[in-house]
Amino acid sequence: MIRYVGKRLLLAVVVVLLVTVATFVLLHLLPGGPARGILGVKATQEQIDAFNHSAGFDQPLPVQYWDYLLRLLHGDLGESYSMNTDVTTLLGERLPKTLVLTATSTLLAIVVALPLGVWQAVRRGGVLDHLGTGIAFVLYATPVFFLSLLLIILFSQALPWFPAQAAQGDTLGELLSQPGSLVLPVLAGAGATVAAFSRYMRASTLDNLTEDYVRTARAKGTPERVILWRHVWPNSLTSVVAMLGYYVPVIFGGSLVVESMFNYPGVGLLFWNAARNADYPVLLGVVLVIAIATVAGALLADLVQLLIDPRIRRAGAHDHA
Amino acid sequence: GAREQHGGGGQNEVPGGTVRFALPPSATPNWILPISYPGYTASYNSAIQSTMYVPLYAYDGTSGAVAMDEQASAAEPPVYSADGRTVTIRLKPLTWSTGTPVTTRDVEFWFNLVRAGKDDWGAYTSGLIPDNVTAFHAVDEHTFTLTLDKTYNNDWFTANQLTYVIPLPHQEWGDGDADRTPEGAKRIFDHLVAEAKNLGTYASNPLWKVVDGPFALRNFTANGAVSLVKNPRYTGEDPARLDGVDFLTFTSSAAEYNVLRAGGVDYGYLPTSNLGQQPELEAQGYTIEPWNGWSITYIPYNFNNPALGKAFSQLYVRQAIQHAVDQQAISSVIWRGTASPGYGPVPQDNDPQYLSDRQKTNPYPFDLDAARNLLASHGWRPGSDGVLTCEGDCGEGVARGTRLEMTLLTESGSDETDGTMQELKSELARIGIELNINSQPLNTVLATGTTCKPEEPSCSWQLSYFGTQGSWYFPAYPSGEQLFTTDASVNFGGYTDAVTDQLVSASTQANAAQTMLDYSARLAEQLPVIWMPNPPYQVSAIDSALHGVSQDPLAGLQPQRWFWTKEVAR
Amino acid sequence: MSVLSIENLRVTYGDSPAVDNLSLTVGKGEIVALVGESGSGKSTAALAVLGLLPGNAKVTGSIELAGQDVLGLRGEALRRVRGKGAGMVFQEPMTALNPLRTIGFQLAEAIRNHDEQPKRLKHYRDRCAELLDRVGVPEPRRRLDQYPHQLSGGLRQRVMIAIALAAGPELIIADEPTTALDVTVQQQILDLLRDIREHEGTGTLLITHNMGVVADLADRVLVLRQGRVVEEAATTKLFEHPEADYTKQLLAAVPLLGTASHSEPEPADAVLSLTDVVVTYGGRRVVDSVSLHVGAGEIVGLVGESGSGKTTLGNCALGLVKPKSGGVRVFGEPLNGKARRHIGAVFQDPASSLDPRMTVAQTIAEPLVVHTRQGRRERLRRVRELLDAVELPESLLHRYGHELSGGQRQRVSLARAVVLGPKLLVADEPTSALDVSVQATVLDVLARLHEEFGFGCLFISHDLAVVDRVCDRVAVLSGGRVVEQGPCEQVLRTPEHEYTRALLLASPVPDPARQRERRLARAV
Amino acid sequence: MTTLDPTISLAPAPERRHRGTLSAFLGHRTAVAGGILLLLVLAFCFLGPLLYGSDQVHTNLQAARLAPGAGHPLGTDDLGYDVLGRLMVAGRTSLIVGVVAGLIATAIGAIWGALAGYAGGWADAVLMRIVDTGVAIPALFLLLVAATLVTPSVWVLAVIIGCVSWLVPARLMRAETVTLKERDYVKAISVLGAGRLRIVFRHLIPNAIGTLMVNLTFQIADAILLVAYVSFLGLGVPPPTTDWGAMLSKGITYTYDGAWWLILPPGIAIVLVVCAINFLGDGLRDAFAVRGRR
Ligand SMILES: Nc1ncnc2c1ncn2[C@@H]1O[C@H](COP(=O)(O)OP(=O)(O)OP(=O)(O)O)[C@@H](O)[C@H]1O
Ligand SMILES: Nc1ncnc2c1ncn2[C@@H]1O[C@H](COP(=O)(O)OP(=O)(O)OP(=O)(O)O)[C@@H](O)[C@H]1O
Ligand SMILES: [Mg+2]
Ligand SMILES: [Mg+2]
Ligand code: NI
Repeated sequence: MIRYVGKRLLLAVVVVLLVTVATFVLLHLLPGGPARGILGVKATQEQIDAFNHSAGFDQPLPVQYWDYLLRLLHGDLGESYSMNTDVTTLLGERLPKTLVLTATSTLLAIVVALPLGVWQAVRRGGVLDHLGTGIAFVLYATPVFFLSLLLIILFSQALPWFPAQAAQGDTLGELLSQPGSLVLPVLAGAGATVAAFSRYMRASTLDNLTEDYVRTARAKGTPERVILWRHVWPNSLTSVVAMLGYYVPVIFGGSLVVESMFNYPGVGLLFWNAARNADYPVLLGVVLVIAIATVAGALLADLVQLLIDPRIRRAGAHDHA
Repeated sequence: GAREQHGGGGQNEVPGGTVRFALPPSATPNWILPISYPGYTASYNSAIQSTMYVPLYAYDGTSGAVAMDEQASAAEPPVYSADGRTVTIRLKPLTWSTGTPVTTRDVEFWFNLVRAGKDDWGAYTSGLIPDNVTAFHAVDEHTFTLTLDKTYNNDWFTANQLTYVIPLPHQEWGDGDADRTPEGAKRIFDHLVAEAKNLGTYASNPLWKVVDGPFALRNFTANGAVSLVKNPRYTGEDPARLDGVDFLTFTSSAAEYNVLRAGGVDYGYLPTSNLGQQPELEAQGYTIEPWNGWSITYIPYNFNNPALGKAFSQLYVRQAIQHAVDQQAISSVIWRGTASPGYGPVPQDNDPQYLSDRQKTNPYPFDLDAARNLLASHGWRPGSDGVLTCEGDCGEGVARGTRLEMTLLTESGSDETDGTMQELKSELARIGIELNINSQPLNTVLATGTTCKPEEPSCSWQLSYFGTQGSWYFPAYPSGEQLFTTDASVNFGGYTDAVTDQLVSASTQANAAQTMLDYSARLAEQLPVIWMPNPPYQVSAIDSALHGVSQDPLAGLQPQRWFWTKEVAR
Repeated sequence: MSVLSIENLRVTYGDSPAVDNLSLTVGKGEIVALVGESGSGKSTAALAVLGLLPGNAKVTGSIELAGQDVLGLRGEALRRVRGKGAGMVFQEPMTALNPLRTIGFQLAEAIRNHDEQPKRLKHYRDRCAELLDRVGVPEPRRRLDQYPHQLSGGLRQRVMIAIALAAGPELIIADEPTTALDVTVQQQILDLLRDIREHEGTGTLLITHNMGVVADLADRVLVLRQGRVVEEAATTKLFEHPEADYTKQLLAAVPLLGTASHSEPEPADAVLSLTDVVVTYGGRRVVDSVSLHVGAGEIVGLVGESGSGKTTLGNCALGLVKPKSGGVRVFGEPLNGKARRHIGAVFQDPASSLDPRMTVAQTIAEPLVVHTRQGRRERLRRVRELLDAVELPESLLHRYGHELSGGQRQRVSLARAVVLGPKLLVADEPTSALDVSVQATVLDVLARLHEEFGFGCLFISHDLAVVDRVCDRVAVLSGGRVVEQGPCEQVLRTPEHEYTRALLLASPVPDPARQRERRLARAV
Repeated sequence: MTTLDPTISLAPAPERRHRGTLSAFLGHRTAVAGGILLLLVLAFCFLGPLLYGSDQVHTNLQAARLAPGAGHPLGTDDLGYDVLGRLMVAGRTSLIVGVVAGLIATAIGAIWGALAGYAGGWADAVLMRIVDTGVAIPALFLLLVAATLVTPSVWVLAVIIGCVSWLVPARLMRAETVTLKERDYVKAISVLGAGRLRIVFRHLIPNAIGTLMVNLTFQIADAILLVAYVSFLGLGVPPPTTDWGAMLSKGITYTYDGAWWLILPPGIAIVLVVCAINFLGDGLRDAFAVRGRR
C-alpha cells in the first residue's frame, strides 16, 4: 500500500512538472510578450527592453524554464508584474478564500446531490425521478453567471436576506466573520455541481441495484432500507469518489465566474486578471496551484477509495491511469 | 443585507466622516513612492499619492478648463525669466508630518534622485525633465531657480514638466548629503524603490508615514484596498474635511454595481448598460454624473502595413473612412450619451482653450454618400462581393487590385467597444469596405499594434483600437509630441507629416497660443488616425449628501475637499 | 410433510413463458435436483420461490413455503420469509457477496434480519463463528473480519451456505452452487450440502446442469426443458431407465471418463514445443519450467485446477504472454509474423469470442483480410465452405454474434480459427461455457475439422472427461508445474501422480452407484 | 465546462446491443422528447431565417433597445438587431460549435484512448500522463492562449474547444479499451497477427461506440455551455457573429432595466438545448446499457 501511494505520488510530481513545461511553452507562444501590457501605452522602447531583460525574456526558453524550476524548488514563484507583490503572498492570501468557497460549495453539493441521486435511483422512472432529472439538467444547463445574477436579484435585492458581495478584507478571518455573505456565492458555485453529482450518483446506484449481492441481501431477508444504505450506498460511492477527484478543475472553473460576480477576491479572479494582463508569474503560479490541486484531488480520491474499498486496499498497485 | 439609503443631506457641512470610494476593477493601486516606476502605473496611484505628497504644481479641470490648482500645489506659480531659460519658484509653508518644514532641499532631493535613477523612472523621456534642467539653485529655504537647456513654452513647461516634481522628505528618506553624488543618489533611489516593491509593508513601514499632504496612509492591502486618514499635522491651505477615505476594490463592474445598488458605496460608478437605472439610483440618494476625461480616443492606421499602408496614406481614403463613423449615434446609443464625439487631437469636451474651430465643427461629418464618392472618384470599384477594389489610379503606391478589406485589432471584454466595432463594421460595409474584427485582451492589442517597419512580420496589423478607457490621457497641456510626430514613441502607426512635426515642436517650445490651435486644426483635417467618440472616465454615482466633489478630467481626486452634509455613522 | 410445494407455476417475461406449469415438492430432508439446459427456466423457478423475480416477470400458480403462500406476500411479510423460510445459495460466490463488507457483517445481518429483538451486529459474533465452523471454514473467528476477495472461491461458497443457514431455514435453494468451482472444491461443497441435510434435516432444492452433481447428491430429479418438466424420477431410476427422449439425449451427451478409445499417435515433428518455460507475475512463478510438445496432427490436452497456469501457458504458445525464460518454438522456429498465419485460436467464452459489430461472414473472413489479398468473392466462397465444415446453415452468414446461440458462436470461432488451414490450434476451454448437449456437438465439429485439416492442437480444459474424449495425450498442470504427462490411456486410467488421482476422483460421473463407490473410496 | 461523465453506468453489453437499442431508445419518453426538441431548435435556427427575415449584418442604432412589439416580436438589442432573428443566427453558432467541438473531442479522445489502452505499458503510461497533464491545466488558460494566437471564427472556436475537451473521452475510451482488449475476439484477432491500427479502428472503437455516443451528447452540451462562458469572459466569436452565450452575457447587463427580452430568449434557448441533449444522452445511455434494462 505504501508502495502504491508512493507510486501515485511520483506520478503526481511528473504530471505537475509536465504542466509547468506545457504552461511555460504556451505562454511563450503568445505574441508580443507581456511588456507592453505591463508598462502601458506610454512605455518607451528602452523601458520595454529593460523589462524584458530583467524578466529574462532575452534568454533562450530552456534556460528560462530551468531558472524557473530552480526558483520553484526554493518556493519562489516570482513577483507579480502588475501587483507589486510576490506570487507566494498573493496565493497565500487568496487561495484560502477560494478554498473556503469551493470546499463549502462542493461539500454542499455532495451533501445534497448524493442522497438525491440515491433517492432518484430508488424511484427510477417515477414522476419524482423525472422531476429531479429535469431540475438537475436545468441547473446544469444554466450558466453560472446567469444563476449568480438570479440569486443576487432574488435574495439580495428583492428579498434583502444576504449581501450581494462577499465580505472584503485580506484575511480569512474577516471573510468568515460574515458567514451570511458566503451564502449566495456558495449556492451559485454548488448549482451545476449538484446537478452533475446527483446524475452520477443516480447512475451508479442504479448499476449497483442490479448487482448480485443485492439479490443475496434480499434473499436473506434484509430490509430494503438497509440494503440501500448499508450495501448499495458504499458501493456506489466508490465509483463516484473516483470521479470527484477529477472534478477539481471544473469546480475551479466555476469559481472564477462566481468570484467575479460576487466580488470575491480569490484565485479564480487572480487567474483571470493575470491572464488579461499577461502577468506571467501569477499565471504560472495559479496554474501550478490548480495542477497540484487537481493531481492532489485525484490522489485523494484514490486514497478515499483505498479506504472504502478493501479490494484495492489489498491489491494496492492496480492500474488506474 | 438590507439596502442602505443615501442622500438626505442638508446645505451645511457636517465635519468628519469617511467616504467609501469604489475603485474600478483591475485598476487597483500598487505603488506608493511618488516617483513612478515602470510596471507599477495603476491609474489611481498618483491620485492617492498626491493626497499624501503635495506636488510642486497640481492641475485640475474642475473650473471647467484645465488649469493650475494653486491650493493643491506646493509652490506659488512659477516665474519665468524673460528669455524663458530660468524659472524661479517659491515654496509654500508646508511641513512634513514629523514637524520639519518642506524646503528647497526637499525639491533638490527629488531632482537628485530622479537624475540618478532616471532610467528606472516611469515618466522619463530622454531630453525632457530632468535632462532639460541644467542647474538647480537654492536661493533660500523656500526659493529656488531652475536653469533650462533652451526656451520652452511656459505653459507646457509648467503643466507637463514641473508637475512631475514632488518635494520628498529629504530629512527622513535621505542620508545627509549623500544624494548630492550620483552614486549616493542612486543608492537612495534604489533603496526607496526596493521598499516600495513591498506592498505588504506599506501600512507599517515608517518611511511612508512621513507625509506633507492632507491625508496619511492607514491601510494598504495587496488587493489594492487603501484607507486614508486625515493628516492632523497638515499645515497647507487645503486641509481634509473628512476623517478618512476608504478605497474599495471590485472584481468586476457588475459586482460593483450590485454593491452600489445595495448602497454599499458612497462614491461609485455604474456600467453604461445600467444607465436606465438612473431614476432608481437617484431615488436611493445618488447623483449620477459622467466623469469626462482629459483624453482623446482614436484608432491608429498602420501606415507601414505592406498590404494597406499605402492606401491608408491617401488622405481621401482616411476621409472616406472618417465620413463613415457615426460618432453621434455611437455616443448617444452605444455609450448612452456618456461619451462625446471627438474630431481631432485635442480633448474636446472640457476646454475650448486649445480647441480649433476646425476641429470643433467636425470637418468630416457622418455622410456615407460623401465617403462613397470619395472612393469612387479615386478609382475604387466594388467587386462581386461588394468590397471595393482599386481599378484605376488610386494614388501613389496603391497597387491595382488592392482590396479595401482590413482587420481591426480591438480590445476585448467591453460591450461598448464590441458595439462600437460592430457599428463601424456595419457602416464601412455600406461604403464597400470590409472590416474584420479581431478582439483580443488589451495587452495583446498593445503588444501587437506597435511601431514597425513594413518588412517586419509584426507589421501585419492594420488598425488597432485600445480606447475603451480612452486611448490617451493627456497631462495638463494637451500637446502631441508623444503621439503624432514622426518617430514619436506612441505613434504606433508611423504617421509622418512635416507640418505636424513643426506645429508640435512650436507648441512645446514657443509661447504662442496659436500653435496649439493650428495643430488642432491640422490634425482634425489630416486624420492621422480614425477619430472616435471619447468615452467618459466613468459614470459616477455619488451620494447626494457628499459635497465638494468635482470630477477632475485629469483624473485627480482631491478628496480633501469632499465633505458630508449629513451625519454618517462611520 | 413437504417444506416447499409449487403448483402449476407459470412465469412469463413478456410473452414467452420461462417456466410453464411447474409443480414440485421438496420434503423435509430431501434433496431435489432441477436439471436442464441453459435457459430452461431453472433459475427462474428458484427465484420465484423467494419472490426475487424482476419486476417484468408475471407469475401465476402457487408456491407454498413454510406454510405460507409466497406469491401473496408483499413487503415486510415477504421479507420475513426470505432467509427464514428458505436460504439461498447462488452460483457465483464472488459477485453474490458484497465486496465492501466483511464476512462477519454479511453473516450477522442474515441472523439479525430474523431475530425477534434485533441487536447490534457484533452481538452475533459467536453465532457467526459457529456457523462458519459448521460449514467447514477454518479459523472462523479470523475470517469474520475478512472481505470476500480475501477468500478462495470454495470458502466463499461455504460462506454463502452459512448465510443460507443463518436463520435456520427448512429449505436451502442452491442455484448452480458449484459451477464456478474446481472439481475438487466442488466435491467438498457437495459433501457439505449432504452433511447439512443429514444433520440439520433441511430440504434442498438443487439446481444444476451437471449430471454428475445430480448423481452424487440428489434423491429425486426433475428434468426441465423450455420451462416444462419432461421427466421426474428418483435419481437412480432416472439414470438407469431414463424415460423421456430428452433425458436420454442429455445423458448420452455427457462425456464419460474412460470410455473413449485412443489410436496410437504416430510420432511427428513438433508444431509447438515449449521448453522450460517460466512465467512470473509480480515475482510469482505462475508457470514453472514447463516443457510440452505438440506434434503435427496431435491433440494434446492440458488439464489442471483453476489458477494452475493453463491459460498462461496457452497464451505463451500464442505469443500473448512473453515467458521470462525458456523457449517457445512454433513450427521449429521462434514465433514470428509468418508463423501466425498458421496458428488458430479458440477461447472459452462464446459471448466474447466474436466481435459484436461484425457479421458471421466478416468474422470468418477476417484472417483472410489480414493475411491474403483475396477478393471479396473469393473470400465469400471460402467462408461458405467453412460454414459448411462447422455445420452451420448459410442463413447465418449475415447475422451478428449476439444473434447466435453459444454453441453456434463457438462453431463460428472454430471456423475463423481454421479458415487459413492452420497447422496449430490452441483451444482454451472452448466448451466449458456450454451445455453438455451443445458441448457434444462442438466437440464433434472439432474432431471433424481435425480430421480434415490435420492440425496439431493444444486443448486446454478442466474437464477430464472432455479431455479424455478429445485428446491423444494429456499433461496435468498443478501450481504451474507439469506433474504428469503422457497418453490419455495411461494418465487418465492409471494415474501415477497423487494429484492426478485426486482430480480423477473428484470429477463426478453421471452414475449414482459409481458416485457412491467413489465417495466411499474418498472417505477411506 | 463541467462534464457529465457517463462512464459509470456504461457496462458495454455487446451481445444485446443491436436489436432493442432503437426500441429501448424510443421507449424512453424523455429521450424522444429531447430529440424532438432538438430537431425543433435545429429547424428554428437553420430554417427559421427563411421564414423570418431580419438584418443580422448591419447595425441599426436608431432602433436600438426596442421592447417587443410590432415588427420586432422579441424586441431589439443594444445595436438595433432584431432579437428573434438574432436568436436564430446565434443558435447556429452555438450548435455548430457544440456539435463540431463534440465530434472533434470525441474523435481525438477515442483514438488516443484506444491507442493508449491497447498498447499498454510504457506507451499507455506516457499517453495517459499527457491526458492527466491536460486535465490539470485549466481549460480557460488553453482557450485564452488559443484565442490570442488565432482569430476565433466559428469554426476555429469549434476546433479549439474540441481540442481542449478531448481528455474526458480519451479517459473513457482507455478504460473501455482496457476491458475490451481482454475480450476473446480481440485476442483471437491479435493472435492472427492483425495490426494494431486494424484492431483499434475495426474492433475497439466500433465496440465502444455506445459509450462514445453517449459521451458525445454530453460533449456537445458542454461545448455549448463552454462557448457561453468563453463569451462571458470576452473571448467569443467576433461580431457581428454571435452565439447564445454572448447574447445572454450581454443581455444580463440589462437585467436591471427589465429588458427581459434580451435575457430570457438566449437563456431559455441554452437551457432548453443543453437539457434536450442531456435527455437524449440519458436515453442513449439507457438504450445502450443492458443492465439497467433488465
Ligand atoms: N429478467 C429477464 N427478462 C426477460 N427474460 C428473462 C429474464 N431472466 C430470464 N429470462 C429468460 O427466461 C428463460 C429462463 O431463464 P433462467 O435464467 O431461469 O434459465 P436457467 O435454466 O437458469 O438457465 P442457466 O442454466 O443458463 O442459468 C430464458 O429464456 C431467459 O432468457
Ligand atoms: N495478467 C496477470 N497478472 C497477474 N497474475 C496473473 C495474470 N494472469 C494470470 N495470473 C495469475 O496466474 C495464475 C495462472 O493463471 P491462469 O489464467 O493461467 O490459470 P488457469 O489455469 O487458466 O485457470 P482457470 O482454469 O481459472 O482459467 C493465476 O494464479 C492467476 O491469478
Ligand atoms: Mg440459471
Ligand atoms: Mg484459464
Ligand atoms: Ni483506483
